[in-house]
Amino acid sequence: MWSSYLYVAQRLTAFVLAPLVLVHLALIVFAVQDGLSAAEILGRTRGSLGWGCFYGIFVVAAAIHAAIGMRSVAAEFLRWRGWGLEASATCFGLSLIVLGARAVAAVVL
Amino acid sequence: MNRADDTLAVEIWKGGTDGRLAAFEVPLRANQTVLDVVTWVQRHRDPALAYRFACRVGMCGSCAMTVNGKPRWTCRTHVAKVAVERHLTIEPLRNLPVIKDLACDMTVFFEKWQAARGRFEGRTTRHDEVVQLAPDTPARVAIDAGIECINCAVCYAACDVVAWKPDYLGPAALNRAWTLQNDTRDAGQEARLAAVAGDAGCHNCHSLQGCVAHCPKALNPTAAIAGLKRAVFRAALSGDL
Amino acid sequence: MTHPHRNQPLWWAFALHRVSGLGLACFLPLHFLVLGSALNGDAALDGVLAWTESGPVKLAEMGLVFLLALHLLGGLRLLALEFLPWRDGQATLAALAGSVSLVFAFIFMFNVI
Amino acid sequence: MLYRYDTDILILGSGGAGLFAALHACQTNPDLRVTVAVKGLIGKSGCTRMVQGGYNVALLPGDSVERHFMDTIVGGKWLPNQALAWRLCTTAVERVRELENEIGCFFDRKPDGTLHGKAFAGQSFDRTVHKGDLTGIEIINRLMEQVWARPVERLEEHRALALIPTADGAALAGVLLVDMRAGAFRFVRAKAVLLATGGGPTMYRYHTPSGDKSMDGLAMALRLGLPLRDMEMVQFHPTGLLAGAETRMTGTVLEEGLRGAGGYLLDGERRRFMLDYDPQGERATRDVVSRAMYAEMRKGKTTENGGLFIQMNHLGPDKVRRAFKGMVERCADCGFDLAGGLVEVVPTAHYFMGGLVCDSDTRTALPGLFVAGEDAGGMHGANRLGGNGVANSTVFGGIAGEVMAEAAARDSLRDPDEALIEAEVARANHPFGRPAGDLNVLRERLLDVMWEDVGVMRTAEGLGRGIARLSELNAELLQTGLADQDRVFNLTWHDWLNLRSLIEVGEVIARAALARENSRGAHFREDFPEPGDLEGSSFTQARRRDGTLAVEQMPVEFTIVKPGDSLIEGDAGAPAAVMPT
Ligand SMILES: Cc1cc2nc3c(=O)[nH]c(=O)nc-3n(C[C@H](O)[C@H](O)[C@H](O)COP(=O)(O)OP(=O)(O)OC[C@H]3O[C@@H](n4cnc5c(N)ncnc54)[C@H](O)[C@@H]3O)c2cc1C
Ligand code: HEM
Ligand code: SF4
Ligand code: F3S
Ligand code: FES
Repeated sequence: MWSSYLYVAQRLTAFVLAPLVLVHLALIVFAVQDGLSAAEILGRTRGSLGWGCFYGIFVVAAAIHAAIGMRSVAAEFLRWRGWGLEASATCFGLSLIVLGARAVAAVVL
Repeated sequence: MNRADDTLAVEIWKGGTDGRLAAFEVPLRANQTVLDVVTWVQRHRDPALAYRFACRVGMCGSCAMTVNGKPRWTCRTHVAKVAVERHLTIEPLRNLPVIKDLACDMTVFFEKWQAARGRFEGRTTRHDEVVQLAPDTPARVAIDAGIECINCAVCYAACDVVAWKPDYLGPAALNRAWTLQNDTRDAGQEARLAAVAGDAGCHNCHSLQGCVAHCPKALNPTAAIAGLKRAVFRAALSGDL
Repeated sequence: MTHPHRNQPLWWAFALHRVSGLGLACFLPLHFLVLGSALNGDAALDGVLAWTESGPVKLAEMGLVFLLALHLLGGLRLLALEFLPWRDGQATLAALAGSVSLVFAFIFMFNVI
Repeated sequence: MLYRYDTDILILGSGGAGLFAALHACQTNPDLRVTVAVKGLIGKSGCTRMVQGGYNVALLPGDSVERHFMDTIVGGKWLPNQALAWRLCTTAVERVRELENEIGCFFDRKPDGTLHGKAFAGQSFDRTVHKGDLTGIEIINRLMEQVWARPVERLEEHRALALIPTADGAALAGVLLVDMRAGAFRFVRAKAVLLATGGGPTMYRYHTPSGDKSMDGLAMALRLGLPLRDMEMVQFHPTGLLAGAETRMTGTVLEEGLRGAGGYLLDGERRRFMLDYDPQGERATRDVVSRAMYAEMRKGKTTENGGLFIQMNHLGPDKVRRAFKGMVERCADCGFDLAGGLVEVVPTAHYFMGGLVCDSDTRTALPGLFVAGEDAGGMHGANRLGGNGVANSTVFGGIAGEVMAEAAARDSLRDPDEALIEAEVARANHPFGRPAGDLNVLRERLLDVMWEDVGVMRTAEGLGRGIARLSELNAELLQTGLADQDRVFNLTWHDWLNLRSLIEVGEVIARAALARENSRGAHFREDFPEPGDLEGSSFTQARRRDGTLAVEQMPVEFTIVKPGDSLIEGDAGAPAAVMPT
C-alpha cells in the first residue's frame, strides 16, 4: 500500500513538473541566446517573488519525484528492500530539498 | 557446418535452473511446430526429455517455452517463422522455477492470480435468473478485450519487472483483475482494488509492454494495468484506499 | 546473456526514460550546488559558468538538455498512457518523443555556440 | 518407495467434471479435505478447456427441458439411459445460472442483454449458449479460479495408475498414483473417489482430444471388473486438420460452422462429393459426413497426404476471415490458408460416448467410487449432441461433489488391498529393466489398427482382425522396455503407460462393436447397416472377469418416453438438420 502512495505522489509531482520543466527548457534553449552569465541569471531572479515560487515549487516537486524514482530503480536493479531503501530514498529527497532551497535562496534573495 | 539441408540444428535446455543446452539434429518437415520439434527429440533422441503440452491448438496455455530467446506458445509456432538459418534454441520460460528441462513450475503464477483476487465474487446465485447485460457498454467492451487469456505465462516471462521484482503480481494476474473490476455482477471490487494496490501491485509496472508484444492472444495487459493504476490513483486521492 | 525479448521499441523507450531519469537525478544536486554558489557572490557563479564554456562540458550540457526533454516528453507519454483512455501506436509516440528531444538539444547547441 | 497420503475426497482429473466436483464438495461441507489429482496442470489439461461450440441448456424463451431431453434421446438413437439424460437436461439450467452468477462466466448476449443461443447440429432449438467460439476456456478458467481460491489440495502432474479396493473387494479404499515430477509412487486413501479422467479416444490415427487423455480411467475401471457401457460408440468429427505425419496439429478440429456456413468438401481431384451421399450435402450430421468422407478416402480419391479438402474461398475470403477469425488464424499459424486456399481434412475421433455405468447420482457399482464427465456412460447413447458434452461434465461433476461430500461425512477411511498395490506398482514398473524398443512404431501401428479396423465403418471381419492385431500389439508392448531408467518427469514412460491403457480400451471398443449387429448413431456396421428395432433397443455392457472380457446386451428401459412417443406436443424432437452459422 505504501508504494501505491509513492506511485501517486510521483505521478502528481510529474504533473506539476511538466509545465515547470517546459518553461525551464524554453528558457535554457531560447532565452539564453549568447551564453550564460551570473548577472543575467541573477538579474532575472533576484527579488522576484514569481521566480521564487516557480523554483521553490520546482525544487520540492523534483526532490519528491526523483527520490521516489531512485527508490524504484534501486529496488529493481540492486534488489534493495526494507528500511534501508526507504531511509536512503528519504535522505536523497531531503538533501535535494536542502540543496535546492539553498540554490533558490542564492538566486532569489 | 556439414549439416544436411533437410535438418534443423536444435539446442534444448536440459536439467533444472542450473542446466545447460544440449544439441540435436532434427529432420525438417513442411508442417512442423516448435512443439513438434521437441516431441521428435523426446521420441527419437532423448526419451526422458521433459516438456508440457495438452491441447496442441493454442487453448490450454501449457506449452509455452523460450524459443530463440523469446517466450512463445510452441504448439502454434511454426518452425519456419522462428528458425534462424535452420537453428533453434529452446529453453524453459523465464521467471518461473524450472522443474526439469522445458517444464516450469507454474504455481507462483497462479498464486499471484489469486493474490490479485483474480476470481469472481457473485451477488446472485444459481437460483436466480442470468443477469441481463447489454453487450456494448464500455465496461463490457473492456472485459471482452481482456477475457480470452489462456494463462500461458508468456507475458509473465516477457516482463522484466517480474525478473527484477520477483513478488510483482505480473501482467496476467492484473489483466484478470481489471476484467473483474469492470464486471458489474462482481461484489469483490473493493477488496480487489486493495489487493492490486499492495506493494506487489499494479504501480510496479513501468509499461515495458513486453507483455503486449509477446501475448499470443494479442491481449493488452498494459492497458488493463493502466486502468487499475487509474483506479488506485483515484481511490488514494479520495482516501478510499 | 542476450535478451531478444527486449528487442522491441517500447523496451528501449523505457530504458531511455530510466537512463534520463537517473541522469537528471544525479545532475540535480550538482546543479543546485552550482546555483548555490551564488551565495558566495556573482563571481563564484561566473567562475563556474565560465568553466561550462569549455567544449566537452558544452557537449555534456547538450546531453543534459536532451535528457531533460526526453524525460519530459517520455514522461508525458506515460502519463497519457496511464491517465487517458488507451490509444494504440505507443511505439510511434515514443519515437516522436525521442526525435523532438533531439531537435531541442540541437537548437540548444546552436544557440549557445 | 511408496508415499502414503489420506484425504476425504479424491478427485481424478480437472476438467469440467473434476473442478465442479471439487467446488461443490467444498461448498457442501467446508470441513472436508478435498484433493484433486491430475495428470497435467489443474484446469489446463483435458478437453473441457477445448470446447468451442458451446453448452446446451433449455434456458431461452420458447425452449423447454422436455425439448432438450427429446433432442438428446432422439439424437442418441434411443439408447441413452433416460434417467441420466433427464438429469442432464434439468440440471443444466441450474448449472448455467451458477456458471454465470456464482462462478463468473460471461456467455454471449443478444443486443437486448439476454443470453444468446446458437444453432447446433441435430437440435430442434437454438439453445447452445457460448462465449464466442472459445466457450471452454471461459468455463474452465473461471472454475479454476474458484477452485484455486479454496483450500483444495492439488496433486498436479500426478497420474492415477490404479483404483485400489479393500482386500475383500467390497468398496474402494483409494488410488495408486505416480508423482510424475518426482517419479515416485503415492497411495492416497479416500472416503470417496471421483473418476473424471475424461475418456479420450486418442487411439485413432486422427483424434481431437488433448494429449494427456488416454482412457486411463476406463482402463482402471475395467481392471476392477466394473461394467462399461456403449463402448462401441466413438464420435468422429468430419473436419480434422490433416497437416501430415509427425505433427501434433494433425487431427485437431476445424470447427463445425465451416460446413454450416456453406464450406465444400472436395476429393483429391477437387470434386465436390457430399451430394452423392446425402441431399443435405456438407450440412448433414457429423456421422453421415464422416462416413461419406471415409468412403471417399477408401476409394483412394484422396489428397497427397491421404485426406480430402475443405474449401471456403467461394464464400469470399474476406467474409470467411471475418466469420471464422480464430480458425483462420490457427490455420495461418501452421501455414495454411483457410480463407483463400484449400486445407486438407480428415474425419477425426472426437468424443467417447461409452463409459462406466452409473446412476443419476454418479454412483457406480463399487461403494466409494463415483464417476462423472466423459468417463461416465449412458447420457448420450449412440451419439452426443454438440453442446451436451460440457453440459454433461459440469452437471454431473457438480452432483458428484455434493453426493461425495455426503458420503465422506458418513463413511470412514478403508484399508486397501496391499497385495494389489504391490501388483499395480509392479505393473507400472513393467517397462523398466526390459530391453528398450521403439514405442513410436507401436504407437503408429495402434493408430492404424483402430483407424482401419475399428474406425468410422466397421465389419465383423475387420473387427476380428483388429482384435487380433491389438492383442499382438499388447504382447509386443509388454516386451518393450524404456531406454532411459530415470523416472523423473519421464514422458516416454508415460507414453508407454498411455499405450497400455489405449490398447486395453481399444480392445473393448472392438469387442463391443462386434457385439452390436446394427448401425446406430456413431456406430456403423457395413454388414449390418440398419438401425434395428427401436422398441427392442439394447445397449452393450462390457466387463472383465477372471481375465476374459464379456460383452452383454442389456435392454434399454424407456422409463420416461418410448420410441414413437414424445414429450413435446406435435413434435418428435431433433429434426437434425439445423447447422450452426
Ligand atoms: C476439440 C474439442 C471440442 C469440443 N467442443 C465441445 C462443444 O462445443 N460442446 C460440448 O458440449 N462438448 C465439446 N467437447 C467435448 C467436451 O470437451 C468433453 O465432453 C468434456 O469437456 C469432458 O469433460 P471431462 O471433465 O469429463 O474431461 P476433461 O475435461 O477432458 O478432463 C479430463 C481430466 O482428467 C485428467 N486425467 C486423464 N487421465 C488421468 C489420470 N490417469 N490420472 C489423473 N488425471 C487424469 C486430464 O489431465 C484432465 O485434467 C469438445 C471436445 C474437444 C476435444
Ligand atoms: C527535474 C526533473 C526530473 C527528475 C530529476 C526526474 C527523475 C526521475 C527518476 C529518477 C525517475 C525513475 C526512473 C524509472 O523509474 O525508470 C523518474 C520517473 C518518472 N518521471 Fe521523472 N524526473 C524529472 C522530471 C519529470 C517530468 C517533468 C515528468 C513528466 C512529465 C516526469 C515523469 C516521470 C514519470 C511518469 C516517471 C515514472 C516512470 C515509471 O515509473 O515507469 N519526470 N523521474
Ligand atoms: S495475457 Fe496473454 S500472454 Fe499473458 S497469460 Fe494471458 S494469454 Fe498468456
Ligand atoms: S511487460 Fe511488465 S512492466 Fe508492465 S507493461 Fe507489461 S507488465
Ligand atoms: S498445447 Fe495448449 S496452448 Fe499449446
